Amino acid sequence: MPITTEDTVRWLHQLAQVLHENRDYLTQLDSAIGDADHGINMDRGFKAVMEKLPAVEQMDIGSILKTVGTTLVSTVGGASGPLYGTAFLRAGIATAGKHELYESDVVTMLEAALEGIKARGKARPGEKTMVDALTPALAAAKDAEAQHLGLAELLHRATGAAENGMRATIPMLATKGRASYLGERSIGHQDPGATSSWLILKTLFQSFNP
Amino acid sequence: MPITTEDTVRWLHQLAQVLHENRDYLTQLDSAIGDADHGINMDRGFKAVMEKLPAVEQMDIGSILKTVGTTLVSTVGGASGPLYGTAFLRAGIATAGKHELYESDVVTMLEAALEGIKARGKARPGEKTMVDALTPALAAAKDAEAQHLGLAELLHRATGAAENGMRATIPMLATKGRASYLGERSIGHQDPGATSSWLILKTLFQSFNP
Amino acid sequence: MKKLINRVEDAVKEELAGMQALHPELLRVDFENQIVVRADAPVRGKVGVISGGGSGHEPMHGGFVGRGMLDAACPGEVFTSPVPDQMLAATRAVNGGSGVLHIVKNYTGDVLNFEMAAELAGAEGIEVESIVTNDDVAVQDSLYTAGRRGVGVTVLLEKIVGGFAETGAPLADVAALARKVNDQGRSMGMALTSCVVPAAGKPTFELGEDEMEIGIGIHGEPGRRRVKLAPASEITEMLAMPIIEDLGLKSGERVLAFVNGMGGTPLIELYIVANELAKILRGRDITIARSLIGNYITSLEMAGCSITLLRLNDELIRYWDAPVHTPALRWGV
Amino acid sequence: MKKLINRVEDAVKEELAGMQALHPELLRVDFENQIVVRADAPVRGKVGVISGGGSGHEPMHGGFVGRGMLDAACPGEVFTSPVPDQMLAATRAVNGGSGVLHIVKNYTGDVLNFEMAAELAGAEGIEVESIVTNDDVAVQDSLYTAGRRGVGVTVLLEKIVGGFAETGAPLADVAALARKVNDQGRSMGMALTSCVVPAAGKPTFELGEDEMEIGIGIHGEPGRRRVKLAPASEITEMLAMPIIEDLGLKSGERVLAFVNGMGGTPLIELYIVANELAKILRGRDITIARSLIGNYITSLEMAGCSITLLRLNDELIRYWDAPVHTPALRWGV
Ligand SMILES: Nc1ncnc2c1ncn2[C@@H]1O[C@H](COP(=O)(O)OP(=O)(O)O)[C@@H](O)[C@H]1O
Ligand SMILES: Nc1ncnc2c1ncn2[C@@H]1O[C@H](COP(=O)(O)OP(=O)(O)O)[C@@H](O)[C@H]1O
Ligand SMILES: [Mg+2]
Ligand SMILES: [Mg+2]
Ligand SMILES: [Mg+2]
Ligand SMILES: [Mg+2]
Repeated sequence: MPITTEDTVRWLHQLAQVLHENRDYLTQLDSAIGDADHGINMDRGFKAVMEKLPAVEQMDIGSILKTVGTTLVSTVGGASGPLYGTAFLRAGIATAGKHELYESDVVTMLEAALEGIKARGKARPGEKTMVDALTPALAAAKDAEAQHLGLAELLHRATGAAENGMRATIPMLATKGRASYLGERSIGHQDPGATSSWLILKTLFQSFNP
Repeated sequence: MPITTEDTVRWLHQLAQVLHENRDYLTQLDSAIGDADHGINMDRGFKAVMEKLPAVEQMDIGSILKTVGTTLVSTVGGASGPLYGTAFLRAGIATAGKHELYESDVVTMLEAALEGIKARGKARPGEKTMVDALTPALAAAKDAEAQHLGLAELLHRATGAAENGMRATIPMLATKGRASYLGERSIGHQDPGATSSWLILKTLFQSFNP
Repeated sequence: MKKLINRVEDAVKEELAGMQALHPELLRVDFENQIVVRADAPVRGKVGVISGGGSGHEPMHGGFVGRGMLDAACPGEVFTSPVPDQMLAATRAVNGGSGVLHIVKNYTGDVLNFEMAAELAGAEGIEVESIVTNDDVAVQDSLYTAGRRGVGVTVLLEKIVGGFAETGAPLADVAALARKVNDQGRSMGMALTSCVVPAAGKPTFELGEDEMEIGIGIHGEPGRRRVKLAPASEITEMLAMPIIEDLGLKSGERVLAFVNGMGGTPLIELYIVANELAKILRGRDITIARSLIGNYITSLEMAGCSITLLRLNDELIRYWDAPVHTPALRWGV
Repeated sequence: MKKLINRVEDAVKEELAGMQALHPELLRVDFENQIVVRADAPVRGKVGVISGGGSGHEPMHGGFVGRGMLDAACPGEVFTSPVPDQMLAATRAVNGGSGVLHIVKNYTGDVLNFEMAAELAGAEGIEVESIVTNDDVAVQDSLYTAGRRGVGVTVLLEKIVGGFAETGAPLADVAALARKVNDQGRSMGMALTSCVVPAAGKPTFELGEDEMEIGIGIHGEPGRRRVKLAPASEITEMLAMPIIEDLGLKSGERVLAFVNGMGGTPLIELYIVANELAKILRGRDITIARSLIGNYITSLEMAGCSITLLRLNDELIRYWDAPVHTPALRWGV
């Protein structure tokens, strides 16, 4: 069975919750190689999303995700604001008019989101950014779809791949974003944005399949 | 036997030494109720005295003490500079032309010094200042002289009285100098200037009678 | 955390209210859009000059709003770049019909948000040019990285370009001068302590009693390397030499020397650094033709300093000397 | 101790060398006498205005030397008042034939040393008047004590009186205006942290993470009382109310509001305090006609602030607005 509008709304509610709980953790990660605000930024952004959500939760999934995107752009700031904002906007456009998302829709949505992030941020895999969590996640989703493993398994594998991608950022030398200013010193730390990307997917999986 | 020019010079050498050794102690006392510089000020002043001394150490005691006074005025700054400077200037005037100081000369010298400090600083006994160490010291010197106890005993008693006077500043509420800004909080701390006054007399006694 | 604040989440808004209360003749605060706008904006026929960035760098940028410098500033949350909505609102508020220059410090966040704002303004038919400052020699520049950070030169650029914009010069020329200034300036900074982001509540990094960070940015982030504490003479050398080399300063040239405090370092120490810098420049027969010293681009209460050198020519000197009237910089008026 | 210095004993001299290097057009440093003198001193027919005090309060006083403010400053060692020799040399250097005003902050050390200097100058036939500032309401005033400390008002007084002296007014009038300014101003300060006197090497006092000192002076000394940390609104109340009461400010009056940083507090916090102060004054229908905000009379790197209110009339406003050109204050030129 597909992801419904209700699933989407539940996901966003739980995500706001999860990001609030991980506020200090994400900020802590950002202290090591950034400016100690990633958790604060994401929490602020999704608090705002919670305020906007009631007005659109009866609409199609595309409209909901577009609202999330514009809200993040308008409230998060920093690098993650435009990046996640663009990601949700593109995801919304990719799912415009839909009230149910099947495997192929989810793949299209993830692909659109990742493309949006890359278009904005010009980061490629291996630069120690959120791209390093989302790229393997998309790949895993794609071949789960090819193998017709079902939506739950698709989301489960995408989440797992994102987690591995997140861990893989630890030994990376950052060449994009604030962490790049640390040069060699960025090595040995997990990227905050890759971590929030993993949380977003993990929560999607859990809210779809509680 | 009297205090000679040699005694005077030895006294000043030892005093420079003693004040250097007590630099941090006096500064510590000044941290509690002042601005943490009394030891630094006194040490700077007597280092300068050591440089000026060779030029005058063949002269009479009055000239030597006047040189000490002008040097302190020119190098110490703060409250203690003009106060001790004036004290040594007046002591020098009181001993002008003398190469030997007997009991009565010492009393006259101490009295002139204390009068100088009071004239400059307008402090009366009980205000938690150097005056509280020097006033009893002068009194003790006076009656040691009246009893003809000899110079050594005179200096010994003056030093003891200064020490008691110094300790007596602990429970006092400061009404003069920086410590007065603390109001009630000045109570319970020993006055740095009273302490340096005691050191000055103690060293005079020791250098005269090693 | 010891700060003179009320609720953490109100800090920036209350700061802006304080600016409005003390400088009504210079600026007005649009609280809804969280922007600081020059009192008489938009100035007809003048290119609007705006900048923005995270808060915590005061007086930059809000303290530079006024005649002869910025027409508007967009303060984000502490160390977080503002959002496109603020920049768009500021762009509208200062557009006097001759277009608007966006002065952007090179940080991914600032660049991306200003980019989106410029797209939106463009869509509204407002002509926008952007200059991205990237003067920090602590960071290796390269096509494949985020590139150098924008730091001290941003302050000098806002003054010089703001002064030029007052002459009514067209947007293309204003943007061209901005690029010139950015090309001619380099900076490097160091920290003796970290700082506490109010919302984080604890120091961004820990530093030993005998350690310092060389090559820091302005967001409390650690620097390129951590080294043992050294005398001011050596520290100044560590900051000044890479700047002089990267700029290729030659004997006989004139510079503007900018000794900047990071927020928690007293002026007595900045002048000691200035003295060391002057010795280094004198030794190379480089003249300090203009100077600026004090806390102008800061990291909250961080202790430390940065040095910026800007190669001067008569044109830059003319607009540096031009009248300016802002809360933080004022002369000639 | 983490400071941007070389040898502790050279700090003040090197600071002065830095000032000379950056501000040759404004001032010259006489290193032998350790004084900072206005570049064009003595100004014929103008009353010379000098001040002095311990170092560690920068920009006060050296940063206020220049046209429209001080003719000379005498910096002592850190937190130690200068010696009569310096004050005498400064008095001679700025005497343009119309006499010299000594601006003295009320601290025993400053008062006694300036007293001796005035005696010596008088003996040389130089006419000297002295004004002793004593605006700190944290200290009870009384005939039998050292009396109130001189703090924030000193900065405002040096500007206003310096501006008036430029008109060529006679010494008696200059001194009279100085007394007026001192009478119309009051201050109070607080500290979130202590500071480290370089020669002492450790903090003058220890303060808990949740404590602050209310009623401090400017020498790192503890204040009148130690209390629990409080929001900026309450702190501002604690500082402003005693000032307003002591000055007897009434509805409809105009003031100059001076929010001063102690050295280690960032501007964002000072503006938050300014906002609270503005609310308090607005509530009493007292107008902020002029303002000054920033680090002007400091205690090295101490974190904290002080508030000064000066009751204004047209005369004081005229000379506050008069042109001034010094390293730390500049406008109208
Ligand atoms: N160019 C980029 N492309 C993709 N992701 C990026 C880029 N730059 C930064 N990021 C991501 O943004 C995260 C930091 O976000 P955040 O701390 O909120 O913004 P800022 O760095 O402006 O403070 C990094 O951990 C990284 O994953
Ligand atoms: N009016 C005064 N009369 C006599 N002694 C005083 C007076 N004021 C201060 N003192 C003495 O000076 C001492 C402080 O000297 P010091 O710390 O060198 O100067 P400052 O207080 O200017 O820093 C005090 O401990 C006190 O004994
Ligand atoms: Mg960040
Ligand atoms: Mg002292
Ligand atoms: Mg940020
Ligand atoms: Mg002192």
